[in-house]
Amino acid sequence: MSEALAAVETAGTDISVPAASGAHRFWRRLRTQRAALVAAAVVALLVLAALAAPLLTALEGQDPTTYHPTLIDSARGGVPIGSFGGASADHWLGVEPQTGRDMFARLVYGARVSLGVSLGATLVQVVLGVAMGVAAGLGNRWIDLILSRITDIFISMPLMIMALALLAIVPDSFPRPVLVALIISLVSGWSTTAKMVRAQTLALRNLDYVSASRLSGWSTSRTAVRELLPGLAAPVITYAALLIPQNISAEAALSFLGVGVKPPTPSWGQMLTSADVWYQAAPQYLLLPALALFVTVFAMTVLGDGVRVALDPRAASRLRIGTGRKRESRAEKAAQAPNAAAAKAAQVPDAAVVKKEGRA
Amino acid sequence: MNGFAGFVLRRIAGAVITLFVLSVIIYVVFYVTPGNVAQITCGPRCSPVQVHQVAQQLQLDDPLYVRYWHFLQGLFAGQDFSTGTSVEHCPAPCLGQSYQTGRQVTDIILTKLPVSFSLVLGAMVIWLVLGVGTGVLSAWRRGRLSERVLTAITLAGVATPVFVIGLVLMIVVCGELQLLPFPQYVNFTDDPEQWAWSLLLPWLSLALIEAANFARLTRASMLETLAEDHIRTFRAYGVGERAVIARHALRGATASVIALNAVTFGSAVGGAVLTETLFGLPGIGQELVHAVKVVDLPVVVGMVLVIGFFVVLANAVADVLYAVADRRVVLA
Amino acid sequence: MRQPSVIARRVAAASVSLVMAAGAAACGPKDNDAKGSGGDSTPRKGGTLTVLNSEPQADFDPARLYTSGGGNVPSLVFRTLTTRNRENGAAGSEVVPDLATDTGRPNKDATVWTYTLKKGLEFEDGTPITSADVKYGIERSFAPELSGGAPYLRDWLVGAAGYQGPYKDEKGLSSIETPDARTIVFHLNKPEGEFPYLATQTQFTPVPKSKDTGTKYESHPVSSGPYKVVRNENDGEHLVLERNPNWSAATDTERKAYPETIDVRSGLDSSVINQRLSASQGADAAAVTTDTNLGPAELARVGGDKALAARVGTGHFGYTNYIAFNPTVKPFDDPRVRQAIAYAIDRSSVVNAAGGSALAEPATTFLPNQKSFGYTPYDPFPAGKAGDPAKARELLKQAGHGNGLTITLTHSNDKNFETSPEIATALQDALKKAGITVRLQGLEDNDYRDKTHSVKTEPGFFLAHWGADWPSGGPFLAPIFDGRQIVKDGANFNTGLLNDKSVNDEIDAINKLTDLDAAAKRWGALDKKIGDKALVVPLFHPVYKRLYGKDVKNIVISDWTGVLDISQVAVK
Amino acid sequence: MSLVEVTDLTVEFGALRAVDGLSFSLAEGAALALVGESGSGKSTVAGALLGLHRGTGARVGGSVRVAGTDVQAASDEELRMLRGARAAMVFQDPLSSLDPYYAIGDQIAEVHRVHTRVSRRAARARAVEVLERVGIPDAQRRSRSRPHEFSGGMRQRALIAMALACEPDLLIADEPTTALDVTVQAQILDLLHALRAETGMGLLLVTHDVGVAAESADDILVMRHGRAVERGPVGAVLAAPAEAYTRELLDAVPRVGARRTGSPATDEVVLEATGVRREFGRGKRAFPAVDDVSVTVRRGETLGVVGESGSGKTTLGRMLVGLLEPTAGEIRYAGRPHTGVNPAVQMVFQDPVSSLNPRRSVGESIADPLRARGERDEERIRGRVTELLERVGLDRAHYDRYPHEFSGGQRQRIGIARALAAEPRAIVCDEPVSALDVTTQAQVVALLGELQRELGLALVFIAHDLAVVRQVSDQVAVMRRGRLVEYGPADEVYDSPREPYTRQLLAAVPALDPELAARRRAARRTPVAAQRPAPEERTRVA
Repeated sequence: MSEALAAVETAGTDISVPAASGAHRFWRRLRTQRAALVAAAVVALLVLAALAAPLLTALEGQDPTTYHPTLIDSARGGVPIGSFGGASADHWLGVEPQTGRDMFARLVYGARVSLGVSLGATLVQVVLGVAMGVAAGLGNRWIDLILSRITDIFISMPLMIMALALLAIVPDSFPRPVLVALIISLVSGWSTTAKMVRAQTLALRNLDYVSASRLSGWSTSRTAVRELLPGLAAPVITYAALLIPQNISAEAALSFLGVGVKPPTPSWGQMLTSADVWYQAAPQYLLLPALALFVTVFAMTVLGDGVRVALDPRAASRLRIGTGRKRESRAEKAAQAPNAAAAKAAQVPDAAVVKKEGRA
Repeated sequence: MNGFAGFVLRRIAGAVITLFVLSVIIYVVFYVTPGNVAQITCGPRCSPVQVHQVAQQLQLDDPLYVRYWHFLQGLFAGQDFSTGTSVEHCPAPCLGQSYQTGRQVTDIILTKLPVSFSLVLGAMVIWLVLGVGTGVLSAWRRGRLSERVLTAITLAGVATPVFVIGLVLMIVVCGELQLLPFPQYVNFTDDPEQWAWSLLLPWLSLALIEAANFARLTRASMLETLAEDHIRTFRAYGVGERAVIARHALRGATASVIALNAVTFGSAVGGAVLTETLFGLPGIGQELVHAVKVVDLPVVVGMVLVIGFFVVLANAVADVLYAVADRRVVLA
Repeated sequence: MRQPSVIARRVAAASVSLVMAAGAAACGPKDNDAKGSGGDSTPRKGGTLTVLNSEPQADFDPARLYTSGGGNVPSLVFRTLTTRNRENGAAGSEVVPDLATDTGRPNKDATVWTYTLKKGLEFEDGTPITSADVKYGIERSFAPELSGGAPYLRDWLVGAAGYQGPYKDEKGLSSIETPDARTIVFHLNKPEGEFPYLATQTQFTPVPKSKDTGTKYESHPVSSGPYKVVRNENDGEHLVLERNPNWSAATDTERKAYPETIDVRSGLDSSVINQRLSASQGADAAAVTTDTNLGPAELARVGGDKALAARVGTGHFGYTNYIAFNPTVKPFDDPRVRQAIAYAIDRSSVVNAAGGSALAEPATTFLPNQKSFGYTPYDPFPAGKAGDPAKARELLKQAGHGNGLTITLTHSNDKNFETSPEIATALQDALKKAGITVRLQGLEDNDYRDKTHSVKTEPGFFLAHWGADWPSGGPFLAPIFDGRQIVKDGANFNTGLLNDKSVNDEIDAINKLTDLDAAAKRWGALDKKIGDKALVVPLFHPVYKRLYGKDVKNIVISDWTGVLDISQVAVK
Repeated sequence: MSLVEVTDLTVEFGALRAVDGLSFSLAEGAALALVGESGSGKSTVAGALLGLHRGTGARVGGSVRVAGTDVQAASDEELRMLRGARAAMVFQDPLSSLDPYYAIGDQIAEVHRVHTRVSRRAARARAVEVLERVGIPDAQRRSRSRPHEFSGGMRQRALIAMALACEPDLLIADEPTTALDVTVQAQILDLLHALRAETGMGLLLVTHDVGVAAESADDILVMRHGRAVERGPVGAVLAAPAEAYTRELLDAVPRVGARRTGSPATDEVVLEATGVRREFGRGKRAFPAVDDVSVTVRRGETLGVVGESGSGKTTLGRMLVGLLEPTAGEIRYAGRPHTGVNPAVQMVFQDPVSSLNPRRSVGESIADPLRARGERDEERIRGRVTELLERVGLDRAHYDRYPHEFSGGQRQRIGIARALAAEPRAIVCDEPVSALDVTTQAQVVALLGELQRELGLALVFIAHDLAVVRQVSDQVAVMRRGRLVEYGPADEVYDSPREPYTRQLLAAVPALDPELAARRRAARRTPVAAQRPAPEERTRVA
């Protein structure tokens, strides 16, 4: 990821006027955006559904793995018998072609994997990215150089290829969803996060309160933890919210290449993969997971934007006329920032940018 | 322009190191991946004797570092290969010879690259128009219905895997409505018009999944710019809203759009595996996935290096363009 | 058998394709629906036939090809000593002369086979085809550079085991004699009554030594058949074949060669191929596929569409998907456990996973259900349609696994449907009813092959499949059950590690027979005998259902290869 | 009829009433100064004159007539015609007020073409013309530069040029010189004055700096809490303020004349810099921000460091506290050379916003030095912190509040408390009051003085405002382009400056007395071309 984009990555949070303080402010800002709240509710529901999958399916009286040969027409490729993919009181969303497994059950259990994988991956990406980014941002020229080089190497690795290779190497006993999550996060995402965090760190470390903390005698590491990390929260959370959808589709893509989670474990990506050919014969088989995926990504993105606005004081004070007496000093800060990225960090707004191998 | 020259030099050095390490990693990774290359090449019914002969012929029995050394030799000095009846020279930079087909990796790449480029270039035009257009509109009509709809469409692109979009597009457009013939890749040199028609759907599908990023970026940077003081200045001087949006707000977004575009392009050249597979485009990505499955090490390394090269290049280009577009930035 | 090699060499990158052998050809529908659309209107010469395939013709060198009966596209360019009979159904699984005047003259113990070439045979460049060219073609197939063919020549020809081909060893194979330009004699190290079948494979194609360019040869092989290669773009992705002026129909009674040009497009996604064939617009109206089955999803659609259904060719290729046991691994050393599993199998759900009753027929015999294989119906462990869990539990109790049993089923993660996760999960679900808990071990395809084909690492319980190199019991049973074919330090296919003298002797005895019908009967008997040992549990025989374009006429699908034969197709 | 007629104007942002029933008028060609501290609503008024509050959700009441247009009633189109053509505005921050992506000439031309139907070429010519008029040297060439290639002063000139482009009747200047150095400020004010004289346009000057008002306006209107406190001719109001608040305001303004009283200075040297040099950038791009500077600070003594932006005063400060390592020379603390930070030498920062971590309660921030020193006893920490809070004039209850809940002045006090917590012997104050309103400034300065007397602190007081510096300093160091121009006892430096640069600085300080201001201006009048920007004045881009 280029220095330029690293800057592009950085959230709109204006570094010399630090962002929200305290959760309550954050919530107040978030509450003002109806769209974001709805999105948050949707996400919450999805997560709940995933967690409560066993209960929900028990409620329906089905499970995701049992075959129902009687519900499908074997002579016609195993297309579900009856309209709407054989939807009925027993099978709320119908059954899967070829196997007759319950769609609803597979959908909610699939949510577990898809959400789990994407959230897990995002977590790793963020942790790794922040660690590397902060280290590079605070370390001396050499540390910075080496870490940046490592990041570059990961960035230029094609996700698919590494996935195919790694999945063949790693022993079969290793839990698949974890592995998939790891691969997604290791091969993509974290490196861009790192670049972004580095740029932010370079800009943040010039702030007076960071200097002040050093003056009071704290070690650099302690300063980083206490003064920098909170400052990074805004851009990082924002960026994470953008990573999640990307990771969901990456999981789908891996399934398509046959290196996703293993059957009989369902995942939305896997369902889509086997469903696309059924688009004409059994539309709901394709549409249900596609819809689920869309709703999730949509909600996540809207929520992400909401979070950004809530964390970005300038977003709140858009288009207002003020005397802005402190701008000059801010401009100088940006100007003195050690490199282009940091300078731009002060100016360039955010965007969702991760590597595309995962999805194209 | 000393700063610029320095930047270029640093970038080249960095790129070389990156690619070098990358090649080592790939060698090691594929050295330990399961799959008896000689057996695969020879076929499963080959007798041990035969497999051994093949292994010798492909120099598979050499230790890892020797094989890597041969690879480097080929890269810098070229290599000779026996076709059985004759010996032929593969000039530097020679990426070796495919285990499976015996073709020279450089040839394979040269036949595949144009396809990948055709795909990505065309898609790029669409995703720029679609993405930036959406971005501008949604920044301008912020909060209105038209924005929500547009955003939803682009997001649908992100949310739906390309193999779904692509297939459904094909079934509907070519199968049911019969508006277009089914895509069938034609070399640009053979028939430019057919080339364009054959790539229309692949372009669309690929562009659809990328567009959203551009829309988001454009929108974000435009809103950011709209909050800047200089916008206030031009409003205060009676410059119309259209002009403010088109001249000033959009201009503010170009730098980052250019940067994003370069990077997207770079990663898509080798990354559009699914699109290539679905539409049967014999491009880099598809070939690479195949090569991995049959553990065709020379092809894998060659292709990964080429892809890595494009990613690194794209990122450097992104920086330059960014700096050119935004003069306040000096490359460092 | 050809299957794995092809897949191993050409895994469709990421398609859900139900791809079968790239080289496979067609086979006669039991129901003669061959005159589907244009079958009955008289075929005429001319036009361009389009072939839509998912697997590129990566190997187009007769030495490297691994085909059954000379393959489909390859047999348009390569003629061989003998070839398969291009007729519908059972008749299609007979061997007939091609370059040779007859299917071969054996000595009395079938260790020496003599062939005479027809008169007036020419290469595409007009030079006459001699027996020396045939000999050279076979010899070069021993070169490591050109590896990939079937093992039989190496196993059968005298002194061939260590031979490295003409590039390394100028003086060639002494066991192949060419007393004159039209006669060629093969000396075998043991009786082989089925040699005529072997002579159908592309290694028996004449190759002019002067034109041989080693590994480069495949880009433009010299044609001896009705068509010559005029274009071969990036490694078989796009082939264009045109009529070979120096081929005379007089010397070739098998190939009809109606179209003027044949345009082979490969590397396509299987679902796209089927979409194009069903839409059948423009050039696709004259299109066929030689390697892509209708998927279950498409089948569901075709079922509802009369016009479409009329354009589906159905074929059967000698092929069996089965469960393999390794009796050296506990608990599968106990025959009762193996039998219990055999009883518990729910073949209907397996069939569904394989695409439904239209695409797969439940199998209880290891041999394919065709006369030429000597098919004799039997079912040692009758499990009915949905399995007999009760009987299974009972056997398990006897074996001391009364309170359930947990085993691991190994399968490939690859998406070609025969060993796929789908089948594995279907079995998992079925065995649950018999109180058997199945843990799935899905391996990447290469890993799966290495493990299952190596005596050292072979798992105890895994999915396997076997396809016919030619429609006879020999190549189907011997590699799997002949004790002397257990390979210790290489690719082993005798997964049951069966080394039973009586079985071995019977195999030798049958191989002596040159009366193939008589041989077939005894293969069938042998199959039944082995079946009782429950070393394998047959699951299903695949059925090929393939669409062809509106204008395609004269559909011939033989039982030999299961798909329509391009050499017979007309588009005018 | 008058140029501007504001009657009973009220502007409300949500609950906040920024302007509350304000009325005033401005005659053709007259100059009115709106003076007030931050939050007095003066800028809001300026915006209202051009109807800039439209569509921002602000509620505007009362009536505003500018050059015959009823701003409230006018259609968007009419408004656009008013903006720029008849009433033009000059904003505070010239850098952010120009589009960074376009050449300055083009931006002016664009504005010009909005109001006059002329060709691109003609508009471009006009742009060069006005740029020349505002004293941009080599205007033809410079008109092709982008804002960041201009110095602060030049940018402000460019903005004024833009305003002139359409020969408006009214020029609204919103804090036009706040971001500039004194000398540049003087130039800009002179320019405005000259332009008025020449074009006869009316001027509405919005400023927090009474001096600036005195320099360039005829009438003055003092605002507070959105209301008018006092108005009248500048001379009259400044000489004899009728209202208490005005008086307060005036008293708070530091005078360059006022010398420091009762300094506890001793001769025990606490902090010492000898020949320090600091470079930024590597290789070709390296330049010295501070070059061969030597200063000493004694116990109880205050060293004032003055200089314009880019003079290296901040860099020097950061070296003194050890945040920056000198490239050459050394810093000595109590006689011993010291590298790296040292709790005994603390710093008070300029920007009260960025100097406190917004996510931590002020109590925690102040407690930092204690904890860092290893203090674990929560009781004692809290005790000490509340003690400090009260010492700097805050409430013990503020411990758990967050920075955003405090005003600028209060935050600066918190900053001081944090510095004190480390029990330092020296404190470096980097522009501690330049971001504050005059009244607050006075309080903070006073506080620092007290503390110094009490604790015998050695203070280094860095500022660009000469008056403030004189008020607090015993010794004064004048810096320019990284070097020490003049260094000595405050009174000597101020009363009998040896260096011309020092004199120039002093002459540039705005006077509160209009007559004096006029005389100074006359004295200052030098050919415009001579006012070339110093190279380091250009904003650097990393």
